[in-house]
Amino acid sequence: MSIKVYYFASLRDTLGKAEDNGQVTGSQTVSDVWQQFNPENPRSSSVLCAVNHTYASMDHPVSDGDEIAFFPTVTGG
Amino acid sequence: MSIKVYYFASLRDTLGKAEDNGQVTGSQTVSDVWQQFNPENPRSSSVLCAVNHTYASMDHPVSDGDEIAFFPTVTGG
Amino acid sequence: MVVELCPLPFDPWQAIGKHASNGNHHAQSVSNGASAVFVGTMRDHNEGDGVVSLFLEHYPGMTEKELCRIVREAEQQWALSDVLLLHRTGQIMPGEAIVLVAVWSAHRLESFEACRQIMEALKQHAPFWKYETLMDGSKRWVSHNTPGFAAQGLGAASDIDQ
Amino acid sequence: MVVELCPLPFDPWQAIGKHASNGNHHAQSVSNGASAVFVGTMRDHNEGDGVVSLFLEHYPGMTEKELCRIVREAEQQWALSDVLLLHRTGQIMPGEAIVLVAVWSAHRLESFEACRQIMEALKQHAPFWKYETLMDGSKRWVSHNTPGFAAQGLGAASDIDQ
Repeated sequence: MSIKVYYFASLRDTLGKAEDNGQVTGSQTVSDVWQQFNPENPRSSSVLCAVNHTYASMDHPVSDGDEIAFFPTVTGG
Repeated sequence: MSIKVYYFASLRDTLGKAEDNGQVTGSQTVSDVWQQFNPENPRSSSVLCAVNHTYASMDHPVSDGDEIAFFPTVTGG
Repeated sequence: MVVELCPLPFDPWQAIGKHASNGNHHAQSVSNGASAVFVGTMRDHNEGDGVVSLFLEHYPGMTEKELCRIVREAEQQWALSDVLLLHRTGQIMPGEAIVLVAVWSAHRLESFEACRQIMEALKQHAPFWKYETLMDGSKRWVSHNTPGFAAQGLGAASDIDQ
Repeated sequence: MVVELCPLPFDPWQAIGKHASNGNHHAQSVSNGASAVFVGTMRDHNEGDGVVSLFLEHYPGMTEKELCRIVREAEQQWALSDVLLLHRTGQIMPGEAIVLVAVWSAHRLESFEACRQIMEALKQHAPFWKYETLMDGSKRWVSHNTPGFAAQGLGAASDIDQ
């Protein structure tokens, strides 16, 4: 399965990258995706995630073509 | 003691007058003033009153030169 | 703080913009992060009847004093940097603004709370009386305002709806 | 309902006036008796430091979707006739408007409640991130928003202030 992963704001600065493109296999969750692309950076509990522009929990299953985003606490308004 | 009494809105229509000017004697309250000028119109419990442009209770004492106002529930805004 | 009775129609959004861009007003300060506004306008319906126009009576002298007292009370309770309060008097047509309350503060909590508090106090205490002309030509005094809080909410509806 | 991201500065009061006088918008209807507005502007201070400018990052695609969801949620809960929501993106200077929420309804209860609800939901959920440039030239990400309700109040502060 092919997916796109985006990182925003301070998380992008911390990881030193804005996105990942890659293949995932089997019945993976969003949490697994983080693990796969960031094996040396344990995910902080405050990190939020969205799948296809909608908030999702970390155990949300990933499907082919999904756009996954990780980002810190939002501070708009 | 000389006082001025004003009536507003529906109360003015009901009483058929906008004001009273007159003399009151002794240690009278706002309630006594109503009684004196409107002996045939018992005061509804919803009538509000102000003395010198400030809300007052019906047992507020009246002083020489006071401006007293009686009016119905307010409906501004 | 600016409190004004307006015998003529006013554009509420222009009035706020003008106030906020006036260097003499605290509303203009860059230390303000928040502004909450309420604008009440004349509806063409009330209690099921079509309303053609409204006459807004007030008590000259007391009305201004009471409005200032209400704003001062909010300023004592909340950290506000500025308040603009405009209220129409006289003959009003549907769609025209009746009341404008604009509050500025550093953070949003204070603006939200103070704006609503001022509006509810104004509805309950400011000496104004609405006299409606209905579609059929008849006229009537409005007897009470609609409640500002839900009945199951902050428990204030029964006080306001008297 | 109009929801827009604005890459350039906007005048909030002009924007509301323009929206409200446009015959295509429900805001213009004479059956509206109430309008509640919140405007958030950039302050020149945050957490004790002077702030020179702000960069507001967002997530194109998701931010618009989330803002629309928040407004729709309020429309489902309250009887509203119209909502205008504008939010800046990009480089922002002190005094410039960041967010505008304007709500129209027949009575004031709905406008007050919905305007505040939209603002709190936006602060908690809309994907925006503030990046400040301070007086000494240093830059930092803002880590959290200030609470929208008093701690002893509606019990929401602890959720919001995370």
